[in-house]
Amino acid sequence: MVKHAKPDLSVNIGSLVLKNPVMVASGTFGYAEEFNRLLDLKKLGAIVTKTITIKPRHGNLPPRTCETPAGMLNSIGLENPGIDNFIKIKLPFLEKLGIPIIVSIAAEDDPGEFYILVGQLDKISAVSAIELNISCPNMQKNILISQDARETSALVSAVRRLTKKCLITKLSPNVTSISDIALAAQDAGSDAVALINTLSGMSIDVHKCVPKIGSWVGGLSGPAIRPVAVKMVWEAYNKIKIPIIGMGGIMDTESALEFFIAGATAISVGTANFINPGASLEIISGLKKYMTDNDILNLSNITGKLKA
Amino acid sequence: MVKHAKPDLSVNIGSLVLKNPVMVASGTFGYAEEFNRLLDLKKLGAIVTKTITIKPRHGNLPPRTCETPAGMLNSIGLENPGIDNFIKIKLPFLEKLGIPIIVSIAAEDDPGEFYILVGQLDKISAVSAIELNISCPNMQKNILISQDARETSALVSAVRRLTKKCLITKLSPNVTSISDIALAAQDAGSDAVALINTLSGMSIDVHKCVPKIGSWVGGLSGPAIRPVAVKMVWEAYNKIKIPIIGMGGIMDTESALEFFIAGATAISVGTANFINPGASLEIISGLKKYMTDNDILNLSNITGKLKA
Amino acid sequence: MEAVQLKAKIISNKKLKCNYWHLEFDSGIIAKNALAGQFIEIKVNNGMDPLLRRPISIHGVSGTKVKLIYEVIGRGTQILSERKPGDSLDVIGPLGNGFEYNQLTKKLDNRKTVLVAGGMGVAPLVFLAEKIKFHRPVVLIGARKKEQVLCSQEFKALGCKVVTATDDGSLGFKGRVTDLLKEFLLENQKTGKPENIYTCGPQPMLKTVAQISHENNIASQLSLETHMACGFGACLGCVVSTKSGYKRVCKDGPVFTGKELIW
Amino acid sequence: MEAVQLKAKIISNKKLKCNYWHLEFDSGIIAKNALAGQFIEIKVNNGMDPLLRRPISIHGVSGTKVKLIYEVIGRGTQILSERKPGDSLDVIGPLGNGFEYNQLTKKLDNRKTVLVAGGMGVAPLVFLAEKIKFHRPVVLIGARKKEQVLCSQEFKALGCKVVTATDDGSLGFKGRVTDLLKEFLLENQKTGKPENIYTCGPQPMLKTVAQISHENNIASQLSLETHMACGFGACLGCVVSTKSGYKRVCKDGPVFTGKELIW
Ligand SMILES: Cc1cc2nc3c(=O)[nH]c(=O)nc-3n(C[C@H](O)[C@H](O)[C@H](O)COP(=O)(O)OP(=O)(O)OC[C@H]3O[C@@H](n4cnc5c(N)ncnc54)[C@H](O)[C@@H]3O)c2cc1C
Ligand SMILES: Cc1cc2nc3c(=O)[nH]c(=O)nc-3n(C[C@H](O)[C@H](O)[C@H](O)COP(=O)(O)OP(=O)(O)OC[C@H]3O[C@@H](n4cnc5c(N)ncnc54)[C@H](O)[C@@H]3O)c2cc1C
Ligand SMILES: Cc1cc2nc3c(=O)[nH]c(=O)nc-3n(C[C@H](O)[C@H](O)[C@H](O)COP(=O)(O)O)c2cc1C
Ligand SMILES: Cc1cc2nc3c(=O)[nH]c(=O)nc-3n(C[C@H](O)[C@H](O)[C@H](O)COP(=O)(O)O)c2cc1C
Ligand code: FES
Ligand code: FES
Repeated sequence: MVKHAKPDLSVNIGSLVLKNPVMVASGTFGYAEEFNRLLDLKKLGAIVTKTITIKPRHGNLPPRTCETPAGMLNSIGLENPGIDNFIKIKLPFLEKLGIPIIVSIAAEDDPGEFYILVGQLDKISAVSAIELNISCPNMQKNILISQDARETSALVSAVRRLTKKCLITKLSPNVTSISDIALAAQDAGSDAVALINTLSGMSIDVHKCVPKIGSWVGGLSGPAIRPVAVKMVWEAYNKIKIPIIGMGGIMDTESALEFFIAGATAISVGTANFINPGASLEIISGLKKYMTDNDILNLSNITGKLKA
Repeated sequence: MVKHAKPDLSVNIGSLVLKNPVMVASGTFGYAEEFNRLLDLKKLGAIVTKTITIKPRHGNLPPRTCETPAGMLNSIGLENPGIDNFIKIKLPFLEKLGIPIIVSIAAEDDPGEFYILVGQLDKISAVSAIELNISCPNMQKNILISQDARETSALVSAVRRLTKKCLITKLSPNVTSISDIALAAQDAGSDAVALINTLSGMSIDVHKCVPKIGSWVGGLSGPAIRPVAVKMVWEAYNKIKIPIIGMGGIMDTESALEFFIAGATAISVGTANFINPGASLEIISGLKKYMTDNDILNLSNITGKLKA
Repeated sequence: MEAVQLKAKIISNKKLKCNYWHLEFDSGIIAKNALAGQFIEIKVNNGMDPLLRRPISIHGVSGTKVKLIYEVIGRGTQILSERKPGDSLDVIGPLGNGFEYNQLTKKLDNRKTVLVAGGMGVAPLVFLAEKIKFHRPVVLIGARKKEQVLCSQEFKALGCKVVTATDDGSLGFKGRVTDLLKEFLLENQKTGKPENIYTCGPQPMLKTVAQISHENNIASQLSLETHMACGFGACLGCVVSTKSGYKRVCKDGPVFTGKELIW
Repeated sequence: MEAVQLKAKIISNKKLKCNYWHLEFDSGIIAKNALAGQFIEIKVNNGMDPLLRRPISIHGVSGTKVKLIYEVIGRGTQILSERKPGDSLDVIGPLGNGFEYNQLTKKLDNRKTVLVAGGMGVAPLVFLAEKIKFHRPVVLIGARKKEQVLCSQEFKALGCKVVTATDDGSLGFKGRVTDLLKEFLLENQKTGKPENIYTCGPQPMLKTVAQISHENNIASQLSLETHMACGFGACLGCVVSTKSGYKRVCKDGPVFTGKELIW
């Protein structure tokens, strides 16, 4: 038997080098503290924080989550302690882990808030990358930035001027054409796109005639949305050149592989963290095994390798 | 104890009166023949046929279906015998059932085909209503008519001039704003909108690196998509006045009720027909029971009754 | 103790009566560290429907055994009831903060502590009663009807005084357990009012117990239930309004004092 | 007979060997009407994962009993294997068209009929063998290894001549069952070639059997498997290419003649 070379799981996202391509998705991992005893955090490819705003946010009216067939709805409403508290209270723990920390940020009212946030984060070495969450469906807005190619382009180019850090733009699946928006983000200078955020959804308690979550409409996540997410990654991959961070219903190695084959350079584990906190580490081992079994030395040899 | 009045399940869709609001969705019920011994077809509110085109269509390359978490992908590709064969071979059986028959139609290449189809169907008394399928994701087109408000408007107004029959426009959920498209259909003279058609999706066999269905991309249906569908019905209900025929993952009475409460006047059972051919009749009984238990005399008292 | 995720072997899983079930699983580490009022999160099967874990209170421990009682109310608990002894159960626990009872005076605190349980709310209170049995708490159990009164023998075996209330009067006091509580407080006005009320049960009951406690100036601790996606503090989904803002029931609770909650 | 949907009681559900299981359920109406080559569609549990029914061939009937054999290969069959006697099983059947065997001459047709089974493909062929046992068919069974050879006793009990082929040679002929078929045809050149070949198994095997039958000018009937969403002709999902266009495996098949199929 031939001795197999050790598969190389490292990937590049812009200037950022990840030792493996498995991240945890914004809003599904808090600021990592809660997972401290449930898995070895240092093994993760990167951690994306819960989205941060300038001011602390209390978040939406409960109930904030409900279960749906093979999925869940959430309307957390970006509850977060605000950037200053984040830096003071949450970042030190994350920094100590020694793995890339990607800070997700959002504006509450005015896109200009992004500039302030980026300005502040740009100076902090513990911040490896910034993810622009322009796709949160829980802000009771009529239209999201990432639902409009021009607005996406305007925001990303403005932010691009403010930082040399790796910039990731997180996109909404609630659009007619994901590739148009991904292209706008790329052309405006984003280093990568992350997709997908949650699908807009609603669930009703038919006995009380009330919505099951307090804010009526929430974001659908989990395995139910995986086919939609895989298709969007594939569609974007055919149109853009920057790396794609794929997510949406990844539960295990097999579902993670779907995203790589469709065109993702890295993946994020979201809802699965709630159900199986060990999922991300299981996927890292699973990817290694898949690569070894199939004689794949480099992960980039899988990305986009979908064939007829 | 008070004696309850018999609940009235009848609803109006434009000029069309249904004895109950439970239809079966296009493409999930063939031309009803296959279900003949599995349920009492005469009890259905209406039957929507598999979508018909002018010429016979062979449909897409197999495999054409695959299972996904709480859902399925399909890429049948509108296999159908063509309008003439439909009228000759399939319609007689349907006509004999004595319930409203809604014929779903689509154009293969040119929107003009709709005019020919409508012209032909307009003359047939056995056809109770016409459903414009401008949302089939399995036609390998770049953009669907129902993904563009202006095109939707143009098509519906053109067709409107050709028939006085009840006209239903079936919409795609793969859009940034479903209510914009629903509004366009209404303003162009559609008697009702049917939503949702399937979500665009993809599933990959990671061992072979091939898509699980022959046409790569297919339409996602089943309970997985229900929260998306309910939300779209609710969103459209808040913007339009014409009746909404709600569908997407309806499996039983409870899930059907979600659609009524969100704003549907009638509902269609789709994927559930494959799993439980009796589902539609169970829902009819279930609705009666719900109305009796809750002292609701008329179904319109449920439609859109979502409250905080 | 931080929670752990593990596969535990089911020792027994039996129907008690009506839709109530009793399950025991084997986990030395959870049994050793469990506090009264804490809960575990169970993945009832290994499919994607139901997707989320189900939170169930720790009803008691003995040796390496962890005991639960649960009501079959939906698909999740239905599937749980079909699991067989010997099966392995995917659990995370122990989770949340337990009841606080260090404030109970060291001397015999006879009848000064009242436990108010509504329906399945008995589950964590039996575990609590065991921990504070020295004080011989009074337990008020409420249920719709006689058949649904749970665990009164267990409480009695621990030396508690048990009084029951049923909506239909089929056992004990006829009416709500909160009315029973009011009556109990009236009756005991002379002998000295209770100092601590611990309660678990449906939301409206908890609210009334909190009110009564407040009016009577008695400290209260309430174990809450809200919909949980994770159960360990990560999703921010399970929050409840408190005087210091939203708090996570799973991580900052499930036990809260009557004082801090806003209804 | 048109198919019916019903809840049937599971009589037994036992492991045969390896991952192969044997299930019997009670349904007089299906048992009475079942033809060899037909199948049933099973909802393995009542949740939404897995969502779709699973098609399984009818392996045999006896009285009101319907017998199946199946291999546990994924979640659906795994869950099926966990179902217990006494449980009720949601089935639709009998579905599809069975094998055609009226053309077999009335006189003893000794050894003129060959059944070629690959792996689980034995399932419907045992039922067929029972129907045509008068003709004493020859059965060629292929499997990867000895342990995976199924039903040879059943065939023998019906008076069939059984020859096995295993990929690793652990039982019978070493090699593919299609190579065994070729050899068999060569050997029997003088005694007169077979007139009918019936086959069921993996797609590549079926293709080769069809080719061999064609080359030798022998009529063949193949039972196909494709992914099915409904199983009764409604979704148009399960099609296969034939000389007269796409045909539904579930409704127009699952049995097709070698002649009509396009590979
Ligand atoms: C901290 C805590 C401790 C609990 N302890 C017990 C116990 O010891 N015994 C017991 O029988 N029950 C207990 N419950 C309630 C139990 O979690 C629910 O009855 C159970 O989740 C219902 O699941 P289901 O799938 O059967 O019902 P479904 O109604 O089908 O569940 C649908 C969804 O709603 C959630 N849900 C339903 N009811 C509740 C509820 N009361 N609280 C929170 N989520 C709910 C489910 O988790 C699920 O996500 C506890 C709940 C919490 C939060
Ligand atoms: C007409 C017919 C008769 C059959 N008879 C038998 C039988 O007697 N014994 C037996 O063991 N198997 C039989 N099969 C195959 C059986 O249906 C599959 O093994 C089973 O569906 C696998 O389900 P799963 O959830 O365990 O596997 P998974 O791989 O998890 O299933 C995923 C999806 O693929 C489908 N699928 C997987 N394999 C097949 C297959 N070979 N054919 C069709 N669909 C498949 C499943 O139905 C499901 O929708 C038959 C198939 C057909 C079409
Ligand atoms: C409870 C919850 C909270 C979330 N919060 C955020 C958030 O703050 N910012 C963000 O960009 N995405 C957020 N998301 C979206 C996830 O990061 C991810 O894009 C989505 O859930 C799809 O992946 P999944 O199906 O694996 O969960 C949240 C998702 C969930 C379930
Ligand atoms: C196999 C299959 C075929 C379908 N064919 C059609 C079609 O021909 N025309 C159409 O308008 N919709 C078609 N649909 C969409 C359904 O009518 C329905 O809009 C969709 O499946 C959502 O409902 P469901 O989740 O209840 O299935 C098809 C759906 C499936 C699953
Ligand atoms: S359930 Fe996730 S934070 Fe409480
Ligand atoms: S499986 Fe639906 S037509 Fe064959």
